[in-house]
Amino acid sequence: MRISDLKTNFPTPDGIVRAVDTIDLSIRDTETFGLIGETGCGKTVLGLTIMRLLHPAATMEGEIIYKGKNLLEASEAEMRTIRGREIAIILQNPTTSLNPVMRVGEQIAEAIRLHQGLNKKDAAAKAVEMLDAVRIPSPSQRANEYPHEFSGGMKQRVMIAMGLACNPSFIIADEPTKGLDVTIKAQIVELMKEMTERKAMLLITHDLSVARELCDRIALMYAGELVEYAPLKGIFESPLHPYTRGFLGSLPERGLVPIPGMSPSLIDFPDGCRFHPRCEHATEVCRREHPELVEFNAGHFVRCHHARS
Amino acid sequence: MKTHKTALTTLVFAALICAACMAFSASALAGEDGVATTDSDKIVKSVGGEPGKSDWRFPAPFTFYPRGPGYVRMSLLFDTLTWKDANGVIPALANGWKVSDDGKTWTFYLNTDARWHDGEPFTASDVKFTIEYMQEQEGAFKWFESIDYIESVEIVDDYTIIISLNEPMASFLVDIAGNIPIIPEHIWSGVSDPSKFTDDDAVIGTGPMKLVEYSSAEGAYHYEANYDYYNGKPIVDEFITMAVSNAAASLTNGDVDEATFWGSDVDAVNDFVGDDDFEIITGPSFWVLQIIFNCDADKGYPTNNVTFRRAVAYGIDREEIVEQKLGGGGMVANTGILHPDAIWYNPDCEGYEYDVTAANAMLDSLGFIDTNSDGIREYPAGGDLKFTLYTTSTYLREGELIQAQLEKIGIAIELTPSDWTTIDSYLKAADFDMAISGHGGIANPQIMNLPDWPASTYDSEEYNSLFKEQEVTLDIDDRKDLVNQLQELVAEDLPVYTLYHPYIWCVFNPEVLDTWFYTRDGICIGIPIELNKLIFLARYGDANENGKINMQDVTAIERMIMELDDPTDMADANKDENINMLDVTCVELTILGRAPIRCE
Amino acid sequence: MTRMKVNDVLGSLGLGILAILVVVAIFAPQIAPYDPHHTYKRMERPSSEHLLGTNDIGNDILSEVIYGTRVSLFIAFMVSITAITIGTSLGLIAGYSGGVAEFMIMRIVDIFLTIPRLVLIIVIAAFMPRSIWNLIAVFIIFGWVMTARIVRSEVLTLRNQYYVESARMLGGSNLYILWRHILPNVIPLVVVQFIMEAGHVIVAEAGLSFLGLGDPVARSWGTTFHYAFECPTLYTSDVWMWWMLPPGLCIVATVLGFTFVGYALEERLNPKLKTVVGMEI
Amino acid sequence: MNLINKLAYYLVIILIILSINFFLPRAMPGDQLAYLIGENPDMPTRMTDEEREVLLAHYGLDKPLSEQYLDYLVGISRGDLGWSIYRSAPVLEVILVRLKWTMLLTGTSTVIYLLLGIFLGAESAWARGNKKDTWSLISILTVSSLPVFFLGILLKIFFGAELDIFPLDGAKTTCASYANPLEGVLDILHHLVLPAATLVIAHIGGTYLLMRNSMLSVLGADYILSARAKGLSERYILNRHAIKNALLPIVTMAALMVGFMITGTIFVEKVFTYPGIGLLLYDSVMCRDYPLLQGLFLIIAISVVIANFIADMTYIWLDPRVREE
Repeated sequence: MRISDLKTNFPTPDGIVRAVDTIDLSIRDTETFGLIGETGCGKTVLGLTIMRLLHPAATMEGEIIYKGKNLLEASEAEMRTIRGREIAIILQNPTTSLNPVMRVGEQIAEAIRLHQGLNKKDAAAKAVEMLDAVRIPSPSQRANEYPHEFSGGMKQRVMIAMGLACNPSFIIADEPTKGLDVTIKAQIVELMKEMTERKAMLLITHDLSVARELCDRIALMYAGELVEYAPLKGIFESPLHPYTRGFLGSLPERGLVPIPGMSPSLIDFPDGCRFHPRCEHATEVCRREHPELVEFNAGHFVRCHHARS
Repeated sequence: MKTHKTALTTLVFAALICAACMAFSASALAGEDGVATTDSDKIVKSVGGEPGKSDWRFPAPFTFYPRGPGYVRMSLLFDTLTWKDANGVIPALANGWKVSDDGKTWTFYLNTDARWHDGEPFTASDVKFTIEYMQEQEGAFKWFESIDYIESVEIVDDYTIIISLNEPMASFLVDIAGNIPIIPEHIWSGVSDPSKFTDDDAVIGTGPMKLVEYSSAEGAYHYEANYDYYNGKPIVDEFITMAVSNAAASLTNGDVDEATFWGSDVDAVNDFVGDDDFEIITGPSFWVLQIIFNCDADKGYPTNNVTFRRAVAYGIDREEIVEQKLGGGGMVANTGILHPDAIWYNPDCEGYEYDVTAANAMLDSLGFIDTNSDGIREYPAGGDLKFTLYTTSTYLREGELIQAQLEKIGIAIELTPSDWTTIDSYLKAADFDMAISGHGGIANPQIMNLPDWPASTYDSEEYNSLFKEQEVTLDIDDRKDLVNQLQELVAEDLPVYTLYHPYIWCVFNPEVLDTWFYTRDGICIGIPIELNKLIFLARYGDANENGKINMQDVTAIERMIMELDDPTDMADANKDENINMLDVTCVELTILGRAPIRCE
Repeated sequence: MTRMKVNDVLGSLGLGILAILVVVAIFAPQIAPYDPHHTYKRMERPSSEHLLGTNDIGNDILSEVIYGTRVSLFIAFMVSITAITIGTSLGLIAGYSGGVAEFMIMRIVDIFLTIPRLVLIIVIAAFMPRSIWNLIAVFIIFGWVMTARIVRSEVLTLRNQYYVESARMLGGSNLYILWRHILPNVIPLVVVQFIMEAGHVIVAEAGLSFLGLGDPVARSWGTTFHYAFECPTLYTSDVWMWWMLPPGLCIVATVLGFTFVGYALEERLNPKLKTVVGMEI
Repeated sequence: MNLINKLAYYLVIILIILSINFFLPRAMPGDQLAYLIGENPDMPTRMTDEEREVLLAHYGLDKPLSEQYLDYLVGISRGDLGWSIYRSAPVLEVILVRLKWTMLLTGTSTVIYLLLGIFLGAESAWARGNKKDTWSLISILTVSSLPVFFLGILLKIFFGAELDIFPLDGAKTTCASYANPLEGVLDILHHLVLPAATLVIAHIGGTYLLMRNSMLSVLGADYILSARAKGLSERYILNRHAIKNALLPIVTMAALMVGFMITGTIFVEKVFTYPGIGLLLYDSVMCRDYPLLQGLFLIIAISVVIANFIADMTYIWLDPRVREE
């Protein structure tokens, strides 16, 4: 998958929200690509843009090439054959993302019926299989239960089963570990690792520890644009961007040092570098000029005027 | 777009299913079929009243609603000994009668052809049974309880009967003989609680109509003709009287063929004037609206003062009320209560023509002066001259007009709408100032028992003795004199002040039936309704069998005598089984309003 | 974007209608061409003299409708202000004190909400003498219920808010907390309820008067409508146009005014809160 | 609240309604006797104290209040709603004759207005923000502010009197005799159109707005996004995921709507002289037929309670979350 020059905008009464602003990246066939950023930086929007699941009022520019096809130009009908079958998304908040009045098994089976043309019975059996695969105990019984009967971790497993039901080759996982306690989180991470071994995955998270477990490459997103993007090692061992460094610094083992300030609104960006109001290294040029994303090392891109220093 | 189309299809489908369900349940409701009819049947539909006011209950003699319309609906099924037409009393189950000189013994000669609807013959024993049954079941027959006057009934032979009275009764021929529906002994002898007896058998009478269906919910009565009727030939096959919310609209679009209007309905009636599709006949309503004063000696001050009552009478512009409320659809009432079209009417009662000056002078003389110039007079002891005027919501408009008028002579009125039960209890307890109320029956002097109702606070010995005297006075002129005195006394004393008599109209489609008429002094004891069973009949003498006896019938009989036309059943006016000049004479006498009553 | 605009337009439209009605009600004697009780030639068609003709006893219909505004608005105002006060107080008590009081109040509320109120009002009206005050009393008896319920649930959420908690910890008396911290937050809801209730009462009063259960002496729009409905030529002539339509449209306009204002206020004050719009008639 | 609690709660409500019914006439100022037996055309216009005593005894009104109350409850439990002196018939019988018409009228219009309101509301929410949505919102707000009686009369004047395409009054042609059942059905449907249309138009607003709001919030829900992400079609999502969730608030309001509906029926039946229990209620008010009035109130209140109960059950059936508890 190759994304180039992608821009996603929303009109709102207060102005145009530029949620995704000129993003270029490519994800290889079996790699797991982590997209990391604070809440409200536009990372979920990127996921939804790929799936073309945004509000009709949203405008998208650029290209998302998947298997030789530009998804932004695909018709709605084409997209429906791609969603769930080719590209699946595991949405955040399993509690609200599962239909409360539909049996869990059916929520998995409906996609199977649709994409794999199985009949009701076989699809139901396949759904049970999926539940089993995500390690839900007594899956055939639980398939007939409703979401509220599942615990948070179990729901997340259901979400994973739902996403993987039709064996998609590309998976977008949006905050799969949000709101889970540490042990459950570890189990889910383990499960994800196992389930997506041979697939391409875009992992959207603000949790670096999860990213470290799962990802091959990581990109950091700030205020709608990518600020740094490199293989796992590059990010953790030699972070270039002050934002990345700040982000790493907020990890528990590094002392939980928060980044000062607030992320800007996606409507009204500061001139120059978007991070400069929060950056301790900011200089005059940062206030004036918007830095470009440049390749600093092989495969290690960064958007900072002072990356070298 | 596509989703919309599917949605639309779904909706249409749902609507279809829905319609099917409706149709199914509707078919369940449509199950109650009436009689099978053919196109040639003549069906007459008439407005029986407004919805909610047209259920006059099951039309059997002991269950009908004891008001005029209830009686009339029963009377289509049950005959009485005598009946009335446009000219007065005529024979019914009794062909003729005679009365002894003391007025206490009445002999009736009964019709030998009359049969009950179930085919059983009618005989004298049915009459005896009826009267004795009603005396036995005291209070079961609720219409004009005068049966107590009868001392005994004696069968002479199957078709002759003698009724003896306790004391002479001036109005016997109408109030009893023309009132009590004769019921079949073979059915009712086994009925112990007549007020609950509503089987099919309960409506078997001798009348010109048979009951097909009675619907309490719709206030509808469906009759079919009794082709075996003894006293004429039905000219309609079915008759339906039903409730409609707006008679003018239903008449106009042909839902009904006849409707009654009265009083302020004049606007609707005027719309039919000049409409060729409809004919209008006007009748006397025998109905009066009046103000009742509290005449109680203790609680009624100042309305117990006759001068004050006269002042109020002068202060009320009855002409204006007739004009504004009725739109001219009525007349200023006889202050003596009885209707000008009634034979008992006294034209010489004091009229109290609107006279503010006279009213003011009278009030001044009583010491009610407007001392603080607020437009309202004060009592000599102080306090506004202010009264409560009770009325039912039906007569609020009249109340509003009176309120405005009395204000001009310095009397303040607080208009208090209430229901009749409550007002009645106030009247009985003498706990009121004035009240507006209306009633019918004012062709019959018996209605003038004012101290009984509604003026229960009026206590005049002179009045009471006059009333009692007229009740037993047989000589019509003597009685009339007494009734005249009663009326003058009311006009003078004003326990009630009459306001107006509304007009009543019958608007009908003559294409369907054109025999509607108003009965002389009202049906039976004075019901001012056009639904006299005679409208459905071609009677003997009605040679062309069109329901009307007029000069055309004379010509018709003459042509039959000359054998120019074939004789008809009804051409035999005197029922002697010959068609000859006697029948012509008989018809001519009928037209002149002097139908021969066979007295032997 | 359009949504907000629509709300504003509806809101100001509603306010405009209500303002006109209030002005008409206050200045009825100046605006009405005639005394509504004075009689002229009856059943006149509209003319330059009588713009809406005259009624069955010759009153000028236009004047009657103008004076009717007074009656209808008076009833609506009296009922709403009292019912809302009662409802708010009971809602505050139930929500804030909890316990037996809350249980009792809320059960009564449940029962009142279960029984169709206009049916019960009709039944009660059948037993009572027809007067405007009785009518107001009956409406008040049923009018407080919804307010009490809404206020109570709002109080329940407010009660646990930080500032209320802290005020309580600082030793604020209950009355003080209710008055200073809770009431001001409840007021917007109460205003919406007031508006809604007034609309309901206008329609309910008109409905009762139409059935002949109102106070027939006080000529509200419903009463005028009632007499027009009784007119024998209602369906066979054009009288409905000038006799029935004006009071009917006045009722509709008033209700619309209240609905629009209520809807706009509701969207603005509390977009999450949705009540069923629509009247019980 | 579990089922037993619910049932107990409704029993209490019914008991309270019964009590209101019992105490109302006894608490009102005025003549108790008149209130309890209604206007009686047979009653002598003047009653002596003795006659009064006899009547009071006849109706058991001379007993202590508690005993009367007990008698009353026992009577009700036997299905004895009393005797209408005005109509000279048992109250229950009078009501049952009329009930079928009201059921046909309200049943038909409820089904139509619910379907139509749900459909339009869902459509409007689907097209949120569009001109179409705005206009249907405004027009439906406007239409629903028409009082039922006003709307009914306007329809009656236009379609009944002016155009003369629908009958003015009644539920069927009075005393008509039909050649075949189909004719009868058509006649009844013909009479049903205007009253049902009035009820539908007058009540559609509530359902529409509720459905629109509820649908709007459902459409924004995560599980809808989740369903889209599965590649499901819009129509499938609407039918299988959105509708059921969006219906939940409608079911909650259903009981309240039944109350509205009954009120509306009184007016519609009055305007169109539809011989159901609404018109009967009106008539019994006008005739001061208090026993019948009370019987009607009881029947209506109990049907509303039953409707509440059914709504609760439906909610439980629709929402598994509630079912568990």
